[in-house]
Amino acid sequence: MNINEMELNDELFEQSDETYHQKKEESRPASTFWRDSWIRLKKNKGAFAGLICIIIIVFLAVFGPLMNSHGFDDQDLTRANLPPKIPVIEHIPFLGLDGVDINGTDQYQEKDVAGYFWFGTDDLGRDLWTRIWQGTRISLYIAFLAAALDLLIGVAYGSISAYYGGRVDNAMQRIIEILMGIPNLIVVILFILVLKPGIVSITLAMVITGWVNMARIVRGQVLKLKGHEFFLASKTLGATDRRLIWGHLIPNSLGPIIITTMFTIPSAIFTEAFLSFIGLGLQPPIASLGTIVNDGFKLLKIYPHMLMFSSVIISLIMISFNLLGDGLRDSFDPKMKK
Amino acid sequence: MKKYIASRLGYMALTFLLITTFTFFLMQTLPGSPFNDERLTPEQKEVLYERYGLNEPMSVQYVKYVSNIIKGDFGVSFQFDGRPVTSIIGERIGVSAVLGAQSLAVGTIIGLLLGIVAAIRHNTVIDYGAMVVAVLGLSIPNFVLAGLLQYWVGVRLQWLPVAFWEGFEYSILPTIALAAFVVATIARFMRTEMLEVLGHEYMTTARAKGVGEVAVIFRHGLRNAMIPIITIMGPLTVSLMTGTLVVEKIFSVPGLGEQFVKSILTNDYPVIMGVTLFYSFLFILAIFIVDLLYGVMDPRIRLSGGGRK
Amino acid sequence: MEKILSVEDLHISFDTTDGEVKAVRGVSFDLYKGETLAVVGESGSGKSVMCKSIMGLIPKPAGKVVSGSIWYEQRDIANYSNKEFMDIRGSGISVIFQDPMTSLNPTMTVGKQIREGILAHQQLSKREANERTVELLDLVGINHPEERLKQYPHQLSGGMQQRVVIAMALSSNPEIIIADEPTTALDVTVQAQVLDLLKEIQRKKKTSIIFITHDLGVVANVADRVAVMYAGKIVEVGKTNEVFYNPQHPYTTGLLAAMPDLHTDQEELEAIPGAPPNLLHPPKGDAFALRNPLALKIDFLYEPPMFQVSETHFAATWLLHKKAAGKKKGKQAGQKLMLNEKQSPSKTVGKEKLLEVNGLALHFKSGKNNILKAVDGITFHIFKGETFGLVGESGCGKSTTGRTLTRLYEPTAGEILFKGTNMHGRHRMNLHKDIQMIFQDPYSSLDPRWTVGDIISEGMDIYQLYTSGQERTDKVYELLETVGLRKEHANRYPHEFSGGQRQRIGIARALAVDPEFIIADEPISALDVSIQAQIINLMKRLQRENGLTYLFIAHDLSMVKYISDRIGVMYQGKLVEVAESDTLYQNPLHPYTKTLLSAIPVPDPKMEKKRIRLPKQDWTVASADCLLREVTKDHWVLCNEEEYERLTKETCSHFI
Amino acid sequence: YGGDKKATKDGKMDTGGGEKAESGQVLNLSVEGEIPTLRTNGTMDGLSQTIIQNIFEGLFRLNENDEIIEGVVDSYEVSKDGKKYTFQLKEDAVWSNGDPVKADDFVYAWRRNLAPETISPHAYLMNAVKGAEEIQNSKSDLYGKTDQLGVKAIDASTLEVELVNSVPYFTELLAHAVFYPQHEEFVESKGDQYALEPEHLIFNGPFQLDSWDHDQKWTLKKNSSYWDEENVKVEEIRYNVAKDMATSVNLYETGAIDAVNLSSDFVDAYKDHAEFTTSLKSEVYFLRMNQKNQYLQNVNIRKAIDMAWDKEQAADSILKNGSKAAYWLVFPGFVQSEDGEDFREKFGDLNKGDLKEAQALWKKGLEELGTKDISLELLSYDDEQRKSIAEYMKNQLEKNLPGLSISINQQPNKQKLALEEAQDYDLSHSGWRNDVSDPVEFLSVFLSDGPYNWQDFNNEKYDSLVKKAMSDFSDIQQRFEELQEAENLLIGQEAAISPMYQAGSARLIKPYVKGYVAHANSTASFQWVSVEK
Ligand SMILES: Nc1ncnc2c1ncn2[C@@H]1O[C@H](COP(=O)(O)OP(=O)(O)OP(=O)(O)O)[C@@H](O)[C@H]1O
Ligand SMILES: Nc1ncnc2c1ncn2[C@@H]1O[C@H](COP(=O)(O)OP(=O)(O)OP(=O)(O)O)[C@@H](O)[C@H]1O
Ligand SMILES: [Mg+2]
Ligand SMILES: [Mg+2]
Repeated sequence: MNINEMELNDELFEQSDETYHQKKEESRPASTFWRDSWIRLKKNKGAFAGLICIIIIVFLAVFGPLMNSHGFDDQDLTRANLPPKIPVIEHIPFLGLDGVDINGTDQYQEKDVAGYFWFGTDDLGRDLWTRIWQGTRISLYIAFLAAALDLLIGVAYGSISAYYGGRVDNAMQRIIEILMGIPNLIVVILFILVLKPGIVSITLAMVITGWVNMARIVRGQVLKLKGHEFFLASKTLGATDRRLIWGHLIPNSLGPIIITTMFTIPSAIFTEAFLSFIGLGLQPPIASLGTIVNDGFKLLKIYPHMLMFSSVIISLIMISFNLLGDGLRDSFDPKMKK
Repeated sequence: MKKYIASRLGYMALTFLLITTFTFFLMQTLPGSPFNDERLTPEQKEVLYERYGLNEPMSVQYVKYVSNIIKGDFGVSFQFDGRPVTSIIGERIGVSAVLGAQSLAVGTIIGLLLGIVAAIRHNTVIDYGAMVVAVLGLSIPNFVLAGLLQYWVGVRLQWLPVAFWEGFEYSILPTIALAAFVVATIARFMRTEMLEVLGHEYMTTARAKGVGEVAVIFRHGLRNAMIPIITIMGPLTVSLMTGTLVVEKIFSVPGLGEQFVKSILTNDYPVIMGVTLFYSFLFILAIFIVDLLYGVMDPRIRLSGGGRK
Repeated sequence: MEKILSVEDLHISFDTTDGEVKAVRGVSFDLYKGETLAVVGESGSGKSVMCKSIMGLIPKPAGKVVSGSIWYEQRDIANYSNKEFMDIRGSGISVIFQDPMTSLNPTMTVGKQIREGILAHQQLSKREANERTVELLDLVGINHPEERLKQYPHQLSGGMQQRVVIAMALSSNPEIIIADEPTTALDVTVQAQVLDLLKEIQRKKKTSIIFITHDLGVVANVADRVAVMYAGKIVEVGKTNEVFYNPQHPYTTGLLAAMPDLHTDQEELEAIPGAPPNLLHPPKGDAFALRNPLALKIDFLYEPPMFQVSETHFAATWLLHKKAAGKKKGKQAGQKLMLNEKQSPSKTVGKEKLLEVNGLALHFKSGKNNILKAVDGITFHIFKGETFGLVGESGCGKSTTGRTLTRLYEPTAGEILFKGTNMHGRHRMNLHKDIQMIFQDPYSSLDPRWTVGDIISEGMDIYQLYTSGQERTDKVYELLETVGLRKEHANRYPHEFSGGQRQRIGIARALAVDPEFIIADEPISALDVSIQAQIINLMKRLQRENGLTYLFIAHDLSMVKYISDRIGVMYQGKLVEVAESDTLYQNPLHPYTKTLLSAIPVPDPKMEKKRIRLPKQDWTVASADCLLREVTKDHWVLCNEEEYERLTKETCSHFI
Repeated sequence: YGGDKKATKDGKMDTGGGEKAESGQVLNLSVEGEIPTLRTNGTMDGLSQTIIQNIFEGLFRLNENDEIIEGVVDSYEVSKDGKKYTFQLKEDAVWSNGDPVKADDFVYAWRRNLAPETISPHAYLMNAVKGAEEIQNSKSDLYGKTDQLGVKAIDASTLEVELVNSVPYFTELLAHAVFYPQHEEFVESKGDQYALEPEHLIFNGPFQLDSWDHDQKWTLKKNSSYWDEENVKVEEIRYNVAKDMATSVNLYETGAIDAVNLSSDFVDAYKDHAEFTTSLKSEVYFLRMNQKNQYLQNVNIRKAIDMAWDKEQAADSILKNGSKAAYWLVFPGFVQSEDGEDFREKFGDLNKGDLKEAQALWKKGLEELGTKDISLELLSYDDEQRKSIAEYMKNQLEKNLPGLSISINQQPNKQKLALEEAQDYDLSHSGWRNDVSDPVEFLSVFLSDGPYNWQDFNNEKYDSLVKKAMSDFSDIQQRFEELQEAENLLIGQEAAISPMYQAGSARLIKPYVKGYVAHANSTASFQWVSVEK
């Protein structure tokens, strides 16, 4: 008893006039699910860092090649395999961006090259900065393509299959089973060989196989959601199939959809890199990050710069997508903290 | 139950047949023939086509092929001098299986532990650390990882052999290179699942009985958290067991993955078909086993078809 | 009496991303040997947290005991580590959780789960442990325990599952059993059995039980003493009779008033306005003050101490302070604890049949040859403007009936006439406009990703009921106000609301398309006691104002009786009895109805003590000559010719 | 570890080469893949041929200077007209089961090479032998009648061969595996299984195949019954399959293998290394210009393309493995005339014009075609090294020849060959390797009716010159000159192809390995190797 009896004057025991009222809640501006999600995303530091990183990478992929005077296929064998050298930063010794190779000789002097190659040059004397960003374009294209396929075909297929159920579902599942039963590799390689190797074939091969996993995940999710009462509620309101799918089922499957996409993107980028590893990638002189990493890898011992920049960028892309994906999943969930 | 298995097996056979058909005709669209060679004259090729029945109409070849595989005859390889496809697969599958099993075991165990620890220490440094490992595992192309391992551990430090397949120590580096991806995948899934399972009341109930924390996590939590993970384990196992070209190539492991790509590149039709069918068979089987395992792991899932009452 | 557990000024908080949740805010009580202490209170009032802390089961590191002590066997166990708790858990104190399904590990046989508890404390061989398990299962009344041992939880019925959980709790002879809402998930009939079982065990073993529940009927049945919790505090504690017949705290009073008993006949229930406070920011002073129409000024300033009413009866409200004594009385007369609801026209029930259901059946295919007859040929009608109640045990087909009426399922057989026309002939869109549904679970019936405004206007969007965006918004605001919410809520998401508010949103959604007929599928069973009455009042008001017709599905029989004009009792897919609600309660004819009614717990300790429960048994309802026959006027019973004869005779004599 | 267990069972557990065998010298090598075949009538690549020539022996074999030396033959006579050869076999030449190598073994093997069901891809090499061509020709009366082949066993150790023409390089041909003997009884007894496993093989060369884990590793052991056994120093040659170049280099660095071939990627890292050597191979790469393409029908366009790129830089700065820029098909040092004049001396480098000349030709060609822009597809191999070459060419040609645009189509070898054969390409990076030292080897490829003339080159004069050289050996000097002229016609005048480079190979080899003989045809002989650690 920590209240002094003496202090309790009679007045305190007057009837209070306060009746029950709901707590004053400030009115919130009208908003949509998507706008709210964006607000939540902005507050998620990791995801936002990932997003910024992706934006920077996309920006560099678009404008990077224009930032210096070297074309992406400008060859000059007299300046092959130059280490990186960046103006101003070249004077900071420990960064190693001063044109000196691993044996300590200044290759720019040795080969009598004037000018700067920010990321160095490759075996044909092409500017790596330009090539790497050019390659990033391709890898990002692959990434976005994979994501788009997942989202367009995979989501549609999975949700239709689960939504209509019964025979439709059964038939659609058989098709998926067959597509999964055939090794992905054989489909991709066959496609690339039947059509010529190149970005179009890779794209088509991915169209055939890339979305299968997503379709399965979405199907499972939709089957689950179909039992939820809000879905039934919407149905009793007389909602159309389209409304039910796009209004309720898909938005509520966003979590698993995003997570699956986050697994698809790296695997698409790596599939492309893998194709270059077996010599079936893009048609030269076009390069992707994967091919550059692969090429640079062989020269690791003498020209580490070739591997370094490209692999750092490829990993950065992956990490950013992962961070962004996790953040997106959270931000699409209104229950997550504001 | 028996009825269920029987009907499943029926479906599996049908899927398998469809895959066979699909692959067979897809393969025929490959440009070139197995006997493209600078030194073979058209007449000689003709003789070879004749010998292997390649100049018959596609449908005849298909029917022959299917009836042969029913008899267990998968044909002979073109690139390896008429060696039977079964023996080519047989020689290599063992190696791929050992390597796959090792990396799967190592990867799963580490992945599970990592995921569990991350879940238990949710939102702590340990959790973040585990997830960084997982993201890195997914971010580094595996040929880079394999190459770096080979160079640093094999050449620089000389701790382990650089390549080949001669004994346990030779399998360590390729195992690590393959397991990285498994660790990353499993850890991520495990963390999510474990977090969910930890919130379940039966975990609290188990603790309330006075059972130790470790026993609670492993006896009650793990099994329940594993159920969703089993789904990804099926395909993962098949792809690991049937060989992974990059790691096999870099560490000179005589596995199936390398062989597969090579057979496609050399139009070695019987080997392409053989390996595809083998793979598909394993895959279909794996899915089937996963479904059965599901039932074992989670008694709530009654196999539909309902023989079991 | 011997004090066996003593909790002193316990404070427990959780660190969450939103801040510190003060779940328990200074709780003190004693537990005596062999007694049952009931803890009642609404969801979130801290009941579970308090009890979990006694066993050291608060999830760490988020939760922690901030201060206070828990004395057990002369030790303060409040801050014991997990390890130290291990010998107390199970052997000293054990726990039975709310939902048997979730508290059993689905992937382990029940035998193993029980054995695990035994082996954790006793040095027994596996065989001995097995024998002991069988013994325990036998004790809790499970037949063929040897076979059940090898089964998995899902292979048992809910009642059996709860018995298993109880067996688990008993496995190492605890002195104290904490039963955290052990019957909330069960059917009334099963609930009655479990309660009897607990009492039986207590009698045999002299165990002390802390019984957590929010059902005052159950409390009246089992408790020796009652503690009422509100917002993390115990606000009143005393002998069961004292609390029930002489409640001191206004919250207790409100709770008791909000429960309709079988004899209530008021137009409106006495609901406690508002919702419990948010424990993230517990209010200063008395947490109940805001909802208390009798609140004193001091309530908003200081927390009330415990005032002693009698030797065993304490309550924490300033109303008991001597200075407040006089004022309390004057104000209470005629005071209704209600939202400022306007008096509206009284309801009119026509004799026009709005809905006629003839031989409706719905069969689910489960597997190839298994047909589950969820609804198996039922016939009834509903008059315009009336409320038709549908009761029955879980799984008897109530929801399926409701869903078939909204055409979520296509009926296997039978016809449904709405306003005299067959529903199959009607255009689907029009039908949906006329018949709407309110769902059981306010959490899952609202799409978590839609704002409330969008949820409510979904139907309007579908039918293009407005011409401009402004009109749409206005209509949403109007509906929100109709159901007692505010305009500002339109831009929020469902998770930002309490259960009661969510159910209001669900109702607003149903109303948005101006339906004539609403099917309410257990609309209140997921809600807090104090909120239930609000929703029921709201539904009744809407009926009066808009002339709505309800099909009210529930298992809470007292609520059903209160709201319904006529009631149908369902059993295994069949309607076994249909009658006016009073008739049904006074003169149940079908044996199943009788059992059901005998199992309803009433919030009246004296009555509860006297009650005779009829044992649960199985009735065949599927035989061919069993038909629904009109025994007396408007009283239909499912029976065969012979029974019919008997019943008509009996009732006649009864009435004469 | 399938392989592991097997090795232990045989009591030959080894660790990939680090350890030495208990006695004697061991050479550790790695190769990129499985031995495709050990049948002497099979499709032979460098590896098969290397193994075959070390475990078998024909009448002749190549020495370290790629000259022929006697193998199984003891002595031989040639008839005056040069059309009949009589070989006396060594008496101590025996099969590994102790049976002597008999003249019949040759007859059996040679007939087998031509029989339709066992026909060898290299059967055309036997065309010099009487009847061989007809036996292969399905339209001929002799088709499949192998007993009509002009080869006879006079007695057990005397072999008589009749030729169609007096081919001067016939003995050189005999060093090729297709002319090796086969043990009839053994081969027949094994049937389909022959040469698939070590136990299904019988040897007569300096080594025998001791174990063979397919696609993984195999071991050659010194053959103690080989007639020249005492001069074979190395006891064992262990092969391991390492499919990745970087892996092989790493293996070499750790000493697990004793020699490694370097692709150009690795040359920079090792070019100053003491163990680094390069050598030239008898392989010439050239650009096929498909004359089905309307633009490439124009000779000026073709010439411009041939001249417009820097072949030297490609060889020196991209390939870096000792390859040599080529302006010809018959490489220097390949053949000499009877008076010792090199084939190249007369015409030297063909079409070695400068850029200006190329551009002038290009302009002229475009005018003739009445077009400004030409786009062509360059078909190329899928490996790194040749990918760089393709990229370089594209860049050079596009830069130097305004209006030209090139797209690269990289394909795996089989698919590339299929495209070439179907003439579904415009430009193609292609190559040819000789079997014997005769210019016809290279030049016959481009005969208008030749099976490999995949660029639709059609020139009567060329055809007549080359065809004459293939059958008429009466005047060797004249033949020599006519071939020189033909080559000049093909490249210098018609620019039917654009020669690119003569392939070289870069190799690291441990200093303790002596006497390692790498032949220009990408094979190696081990019988002179010694490992002196
Ligand atoms: N792990 C936790 N983390 C954060 N807050 C928690 C946690 N557990 C409980 N709480 C909070 O503590 C308060 C009391 O919860 P508790 O579970 O004790 O309620 P209860 O009275 O048992 O309700 P119910 O009838 O719903 O079971 C609630 O506000 C709840 O949100
Ligand atoms: N979609 C469905 N598929 C198969 N069986 C179903 C389906 N829906 C319900 N059932 C089964 O039909 C029977 C009746 O279910 P219903 O939901 O109508 O019961 P209920 O009376 O509403 O029970 P509760 O009180 O638990 O809500 C149950 O046995 C249930 O398992
Ligand atoms: Mg609780
Ligand atoms: Mg229901």
